[in-house]
Amino acid sequence: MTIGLPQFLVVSGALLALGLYAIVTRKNAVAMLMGVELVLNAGLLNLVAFSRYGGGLDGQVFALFGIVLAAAEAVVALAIVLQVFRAQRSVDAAKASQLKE
Amino acid sequence: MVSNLLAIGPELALTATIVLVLMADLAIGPRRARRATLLTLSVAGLAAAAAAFALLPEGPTAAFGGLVSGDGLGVFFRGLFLVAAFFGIAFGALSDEVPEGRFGEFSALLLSTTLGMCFLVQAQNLLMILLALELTSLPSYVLAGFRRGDRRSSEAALKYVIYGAAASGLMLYGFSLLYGLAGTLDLARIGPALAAKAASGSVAVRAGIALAALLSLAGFGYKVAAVPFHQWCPDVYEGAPTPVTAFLSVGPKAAGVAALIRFVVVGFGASAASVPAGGLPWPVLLGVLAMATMTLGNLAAIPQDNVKRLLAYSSIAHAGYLLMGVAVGTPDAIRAVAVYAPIYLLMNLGAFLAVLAVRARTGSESIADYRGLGGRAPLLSVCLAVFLFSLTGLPPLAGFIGKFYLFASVLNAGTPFFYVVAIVGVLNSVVSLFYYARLVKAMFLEASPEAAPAIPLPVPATALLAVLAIPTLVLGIWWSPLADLAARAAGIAG
Amino acid sequence: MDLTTQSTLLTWTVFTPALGLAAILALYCLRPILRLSQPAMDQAARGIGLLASIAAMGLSIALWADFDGGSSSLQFIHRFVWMKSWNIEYFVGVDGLSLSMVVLTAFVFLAGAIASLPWLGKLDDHHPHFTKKRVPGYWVLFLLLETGVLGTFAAEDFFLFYVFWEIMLLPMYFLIGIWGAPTRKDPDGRTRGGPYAAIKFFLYTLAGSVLMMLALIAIYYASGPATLADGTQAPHTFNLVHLTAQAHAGTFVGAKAILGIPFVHIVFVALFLGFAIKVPMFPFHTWLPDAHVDAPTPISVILAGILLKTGMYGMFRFNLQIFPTGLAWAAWAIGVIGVINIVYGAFVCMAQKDLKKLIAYSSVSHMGFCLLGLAAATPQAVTGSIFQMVGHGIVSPMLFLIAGVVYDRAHTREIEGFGGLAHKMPEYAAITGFAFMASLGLPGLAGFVGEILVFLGAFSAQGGIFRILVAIGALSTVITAGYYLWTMQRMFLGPFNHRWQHLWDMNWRERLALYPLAVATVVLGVWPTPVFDMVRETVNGLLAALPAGM
Amino acid sequence: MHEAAPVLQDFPLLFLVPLLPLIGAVWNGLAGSAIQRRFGRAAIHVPAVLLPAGSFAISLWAFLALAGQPHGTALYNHLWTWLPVGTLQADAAFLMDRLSGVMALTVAFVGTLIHVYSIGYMRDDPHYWRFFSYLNLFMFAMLTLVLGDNFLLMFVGWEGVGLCSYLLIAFWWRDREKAAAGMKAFVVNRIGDFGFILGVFLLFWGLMTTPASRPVAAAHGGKAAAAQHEEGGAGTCSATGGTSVTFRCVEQLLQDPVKRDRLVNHDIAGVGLITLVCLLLFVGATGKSAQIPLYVWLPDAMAGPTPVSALIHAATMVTAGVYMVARTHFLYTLSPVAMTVVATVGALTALFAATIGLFQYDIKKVLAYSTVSQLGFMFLAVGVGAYWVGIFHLMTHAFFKACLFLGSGSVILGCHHEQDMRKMGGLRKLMPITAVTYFLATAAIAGFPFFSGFFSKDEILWKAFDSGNILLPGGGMILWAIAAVAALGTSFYMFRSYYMTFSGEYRGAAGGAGGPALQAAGTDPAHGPHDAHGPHDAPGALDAPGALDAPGSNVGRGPLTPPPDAPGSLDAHGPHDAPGSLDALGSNVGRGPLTPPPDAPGGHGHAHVPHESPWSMTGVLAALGFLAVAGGYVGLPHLWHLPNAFEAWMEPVFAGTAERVTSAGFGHGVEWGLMGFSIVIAFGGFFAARWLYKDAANPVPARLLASGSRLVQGVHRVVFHKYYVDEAYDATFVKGSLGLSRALAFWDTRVVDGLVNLAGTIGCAFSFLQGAIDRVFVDGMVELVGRAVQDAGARIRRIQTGRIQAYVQGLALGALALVALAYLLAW
Repeated sequence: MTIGLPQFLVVSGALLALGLYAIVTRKNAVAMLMGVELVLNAGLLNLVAFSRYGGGLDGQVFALFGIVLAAAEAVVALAIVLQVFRAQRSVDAAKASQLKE
Repeated sequence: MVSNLLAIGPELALTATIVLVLMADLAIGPRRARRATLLTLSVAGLAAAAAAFALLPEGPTAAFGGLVSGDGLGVFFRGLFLVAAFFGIAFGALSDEVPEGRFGEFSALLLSTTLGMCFLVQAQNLLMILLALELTSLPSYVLAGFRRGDRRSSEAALKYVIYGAAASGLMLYGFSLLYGLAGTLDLARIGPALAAKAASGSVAVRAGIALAALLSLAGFGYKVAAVPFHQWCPDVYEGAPTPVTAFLSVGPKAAGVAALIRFVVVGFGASAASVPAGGLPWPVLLGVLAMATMTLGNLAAIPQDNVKRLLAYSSIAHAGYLLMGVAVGTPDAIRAVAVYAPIYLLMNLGAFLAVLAVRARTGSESIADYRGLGGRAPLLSVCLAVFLFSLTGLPPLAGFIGKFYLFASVLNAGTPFFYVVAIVGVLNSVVSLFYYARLVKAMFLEASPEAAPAIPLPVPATALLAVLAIPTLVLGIWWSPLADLAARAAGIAG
Repeated sequence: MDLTTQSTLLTWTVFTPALGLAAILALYCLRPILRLSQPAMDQAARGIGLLASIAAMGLSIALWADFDGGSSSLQFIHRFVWMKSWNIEYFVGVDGLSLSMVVLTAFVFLAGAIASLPWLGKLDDHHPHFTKKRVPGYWVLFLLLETGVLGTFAAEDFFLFYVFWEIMLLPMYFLIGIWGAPTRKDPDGRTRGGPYAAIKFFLYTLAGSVLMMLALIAIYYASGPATLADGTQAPHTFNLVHLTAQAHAGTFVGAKAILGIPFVHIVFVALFLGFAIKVPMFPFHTWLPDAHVDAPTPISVILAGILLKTGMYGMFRFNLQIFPTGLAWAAWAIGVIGVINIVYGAFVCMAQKDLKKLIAYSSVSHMGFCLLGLAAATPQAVTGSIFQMVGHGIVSPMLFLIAGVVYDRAHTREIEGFGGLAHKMPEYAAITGFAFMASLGLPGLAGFVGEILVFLGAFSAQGGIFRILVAIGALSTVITAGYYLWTMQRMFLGPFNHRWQHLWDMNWRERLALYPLAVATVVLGVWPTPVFDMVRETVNGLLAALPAGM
Repeated sequence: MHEAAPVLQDFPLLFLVPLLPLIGAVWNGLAGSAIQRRFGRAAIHVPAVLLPAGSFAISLWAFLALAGQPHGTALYNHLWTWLPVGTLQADAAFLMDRLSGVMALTVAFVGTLIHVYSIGYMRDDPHYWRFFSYLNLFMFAMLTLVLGDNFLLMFVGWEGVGLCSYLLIAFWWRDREKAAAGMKAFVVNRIGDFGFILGVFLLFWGLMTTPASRPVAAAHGGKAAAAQHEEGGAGTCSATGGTSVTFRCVEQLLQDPVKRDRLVNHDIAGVGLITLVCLLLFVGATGKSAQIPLYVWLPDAMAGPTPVSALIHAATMVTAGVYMVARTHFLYTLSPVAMTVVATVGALTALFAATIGLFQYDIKKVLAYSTVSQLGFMFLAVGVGAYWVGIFHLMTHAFFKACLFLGSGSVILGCHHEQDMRKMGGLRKLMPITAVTYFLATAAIAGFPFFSGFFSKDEILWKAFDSGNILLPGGGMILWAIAAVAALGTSFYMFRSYYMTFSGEYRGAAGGAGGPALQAAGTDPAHGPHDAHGPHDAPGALDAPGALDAPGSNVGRGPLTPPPDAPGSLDAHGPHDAPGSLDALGSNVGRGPLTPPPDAPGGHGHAHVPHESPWSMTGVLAALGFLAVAGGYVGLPHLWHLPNAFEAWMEPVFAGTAERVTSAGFGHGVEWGLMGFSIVIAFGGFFAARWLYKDAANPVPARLLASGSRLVQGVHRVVFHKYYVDEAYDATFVKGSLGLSRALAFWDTRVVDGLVNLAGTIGCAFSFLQGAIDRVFVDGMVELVGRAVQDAGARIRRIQTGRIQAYVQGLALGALALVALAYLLAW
């Protein structure tokens, strides 16, 4: 069967689900960031797919900007993870739970 | 071309200031008064940005091909953000949590957040919204973790970054679906397109629209800290340095609300008065969201004994009140939100300033250490009492006027559902008295523990306190200038 | 009717205490410069406070002097536009009802001020008497409270009324909280004391007043067009005079039924509940005993003497004046609850062990008469209700001052603990006997006139139910006599309880606070005509609008 | 014939009659103790006696002026409008017509005499000034009641005398019993007033709602009074049907036939309006004049000083009820039912009180029950419509009852405050004047021919017998029979008290402890310890014949008095200050008028032998004794074809309703027969008492009691304990109301304290989750609401686990929930 818009949507939906699953289950902060990346890419994939099948180049432009944004976010996130590591000698997000009720 | 540049004059000034501050930070050696010069530089930049307002082209002109709309709502909130930035930086200068050496970074980051907020408020295009949201969020992640050595600050930053990234990821996914369905990124044209699709489309399409709209709501919800998306707020507010918390509770929250207004009203043309486009019952949805946010914020604040956490929940509650106005969506309601936002800014910043001063002297944030403050720091405690009672919404203080506008617009919305919202809102202000009065009780009605030190206020802090307290009192009695300003905010480019 | 500004005397009366307050604050801020010592500052604060109260009293007497009893329209009007965006005006005016309350307020606040002066007699100083604790703060809040109350009675613009109504809350919270009794555990382990009572009072009243805010907004949007002070035309209005005219003409433009219930009924109930909490009406009265037990004496005096009347005044001004049809619809219900107030309060008094709680519940019982009078809505009943407000406003301060006298000496108000006090404190026993007689409605004293008129008026009200209500209500005269005399018996008569050997009789400060009230009680009881002349036209005006059925 | 409205003759000085004693009361009240300390007793009692005397003089002058006027005139004095509200018009105005003239004269005269008597009686009491202040205050209140022009002013006097009786009964407030008696009197009076005021409301409502058919001609007497805003001057009844509450205006309105019929047959719950009004007013009368069922306070009122008992509880206050019924005769005659009720209650009370009087040993108790009984006679008189006879008996009774009480007072003073007749005897020799006057008064009350009591009481019996208004089967005759038996009882117990006190040897303290065999069968073991009675032993201690009277029982306790907390012996009155100490008067500087004093010091240090009282007391006794005899000649029976001045004097007042009072039409023969019969009754009682009690050693009474069967024993005990009415009231009303109030107070603090509290609605949702219903009753809703809100907060806090994964989970779930909500809402 030919690859059409629905297939792309399914893949991006899967990506989204995987990304969220990764964030929710992985204890390691870096792994969670990877999950975030997956979620972002799902969105971008969608955009490109709609642009391709829906006509208009806006989607493509949006995707480009999206990629840059994802990168910027990754940088900042990793810097913070570094800082957390330096503060508590581990990147385990579960251990970073001093702030609670 | 020139008119486009002029349209974003203030933003340009801000950008220039950021660059200058960074370069000055490098240029100034360790010995000279780093903090003072950088402070004056930043304030000068803000002043320049404020001056740039005068150059704005008349009337609501969309610049950069519809990316940015210079309408009344945008102008009003941009002015508000400049004020918020000024106080944020001033608090940073005062607080000991921002070391002398890194004050440059602090103000640069803060100004860039302000830049992001200014764009967020005007963004008329999905892409622009996402960009502005990210520009607002990223520097604030770093600001949240500003105290490098402290575990709690870095933990706050970590939570903030992961939660923020996830939320904006969802929003991006929502936007992509919206783009898919509507075929355009421009908010103004999305509404009609969706309406057409919803009218003709099958149930699946309508479900798609709902999914798209609600997922994009996640982004705004996270920024405003509305109920399902609020869980990051208490931890980050407690962990972050107090000046940052103060700024976060005022600046980005207001930007989120303004952006939500534009997204819902312009994007979906939804307001209590008109039939919602795209079949989404926005007023009821946002109404439920508002009620949930208010109730959770007020109830959770009661058992708190850490003042910053208490103010965190209180700011969630106030986000609920603002959402009530957004839910109604009529020009009256938007004007009410525009009136409430600055008053909320004054009260909240005032409260945080007091917390800052007490923390600077006693190093603690627990209510127990506020016992007998009335005796030890009379001026500070009286001002804090004024802010707290204004937050509750008691006349003759400004808080009452804000709430009065909001409830008036909600009651005037006409549909019976909003009477329920009004009653829940009113009951919430009564419950809010529970915890605000607990703090006041600690300060005035209980004796101070023996070893409690007196808390003298440094002169600049007293000045700032006065700058915040006096309008809270005056606006309670004579608020017509604010009302006129806010009236312009209601003029949204349709 | 033209509502142009006639004179600013009323504004001066309302804001004289505010001037005093500003003077104290200024003095407090200039303290370091003027190098004032703490006692000197306290003395100055007391002086200014007393002076402001006396000035307010003088001005209210001046108001009364040239008040024309013949006309039922507003007098001493002072009106200008305050907030153009919401068509809010600063509009103050006085008719018979408001004037009687303004004069009563000034008089009781003067008595309260005198009772707040430091103790002249022998006092053990190891725990400071409330008159010596944070004195400038006390007087600032005291005067703020007075301005709030005077403003509430004088305001003729709904928004202004609401602002003054809420201004009363803040000072009361601090006055009860800071200068009230320290926090303690009562026998059931529940926390009681000044702070508890203060927050309970604040919560109850705030809950009521937020309901009123919703009603305020609903009425504003329902009101029709009206002209502002500066002549401009406004789509809606807060002006009470215009609102009344529009309500009576039935031209509430936006008045739409909500969920099927007619607009008038909903707004009537919302306003009524807001005021009922303050009266206090039966189910919402439980804050009063706690507030009274833990408040300092002068604050109890003001709370019982004046603040309860703001609730009733609100009912007359809003429920009766603007929504007579609402009153006609709810009259029998208010009447029934009024009688419950009377009889329930009287019975609960019988079982009280604490003297102040007994007087508090007796206030609940006496305010029930006002409710019954309002519900009956005949000339005698309404005049009787207003007179009962004035009469009770004189007698209950006396009772609380009396409770204060014994508490300051013996530090307990346990009725059973005393016995044969008349032996050591004969003059005190005499004035207490007099106050008890006035309160139980002995003819010839102020308490009797209000009661008799309310009963007479209610007896001839429309509807058979009122006659039954009066019969039940009149029963309370017996129960009231019962618990007052039984208290007199247990505290003052019988063999002397030697535990109180150290007590001493009344001193000049207490006499100065109590005797003017006693004289007023006798004068009002024997010669009540001045009050009747003052309110006669207003009552006729209020009742003229009642639908024929009432 | 229709009596035109009374012509109002202005008499400017009339207001002085009540005002003078008021001045005395205020003067002595405020400055009394200082004056007494500096200028001695004379400075107190001189003004205190002169002022009532002055008011007596003025009322006499007014009385004579009234006599000079034509029949229908009344003296009127308008002071100021008291309650001008809407249609209601109540003025502070005094009116003296012939009825209130007689009353005012009696009150003022007897009052002044008793003031003189009190000088001697209260000589040793440190609170001399306070006593006279209260006595003057009482005179003011009684004169206001009598001269009051309208119902409301009369009510002021009505409650004023109730207040004064409270103050004077509890004059020696140091003793808990006496204070309790005072409270009992006031509260029971208050119950009566409750009925009275309801009657006034009903009348006022009746008049207001039934419009007058034709404008009533307002009679304008010569009027100099300032014309009030009400047209036609202050005194007139406004013609516009405006309801003035004055007696004469109501009488005038009732003369309009249309209005009268509408009022009579205007039924409320099946009872005619007028009947209901009369019955309610009568409830007030029973409260004030101590008739069944509200008489319980009068015997306990004997706790007050004897002059008080004489003035208030014999001569004046208790007759207020009779005066009220006479004053509102135009109402009562309209309702035969009401008249029957009044007459029947009067007769029954007469008999009931007489039976109790038979067995009392305390001399004042005997006189108290005799008063209740005589009042019963007066109500019988007014009940059958013979109003002037009721007032006549009221006047004669005032004379001889005052004489009896004052005689008993002098006896008590002589025997060092001994009130138990068993400890007296033989006083005829030791106190001759008291004895003679006491005998004269006893003869008068018993109804000896040619004494005042005979004329008035016999006339009552005749009028009762001959009355046609009574709806009972057999009409007046039944009432006559009851009254006759009561009269017999009266004569018996009065002479019993005379002989036990005055004949035989002195059995007082000097006569040795334990008293002679005359005592009732069971010697009273519990009696011994009480004997150490100080001057004012509790009344309970005296009438304790058998072991019944467990120490500390609440015999003689009023309905509202809680049982004394000292369970031990009848509280031995705490330490008396030694008589000598007369604690320095200085300690009570600046005493207020109502201050009860430290206890009056003990008896005076005379030798134990009783002696005659000083002239100030015996002089008064002589005067009253003379009046007890001569008083009756004012109202000689028609039978003797002699002019009856009293009836002629009162006739115009009651003319308006005269024709409705019918007689059964018995001839003169029957009247002679009845008169003879009542003489027989009088002498019968006299000889029986003389036989039983003249010789103290006569064993017959003791043997009668001992030998009698258990039935007689039982009857004796029941009657002796006043049919246990006090205890019954105590158990039902007092315990009932106290129990109810405690239950309501508990309910108030526990449940209502937040049940309806507005904030409660917020917390409710959460509270029910934790099954908190049971906690509602532990500490009330407010605490529950407070905690519910806090619990809710705590719950919500717990979702802040601190772990970021949980947060993002919340984020995702939240978003999905919103989508679901949107989907749900949209479609």
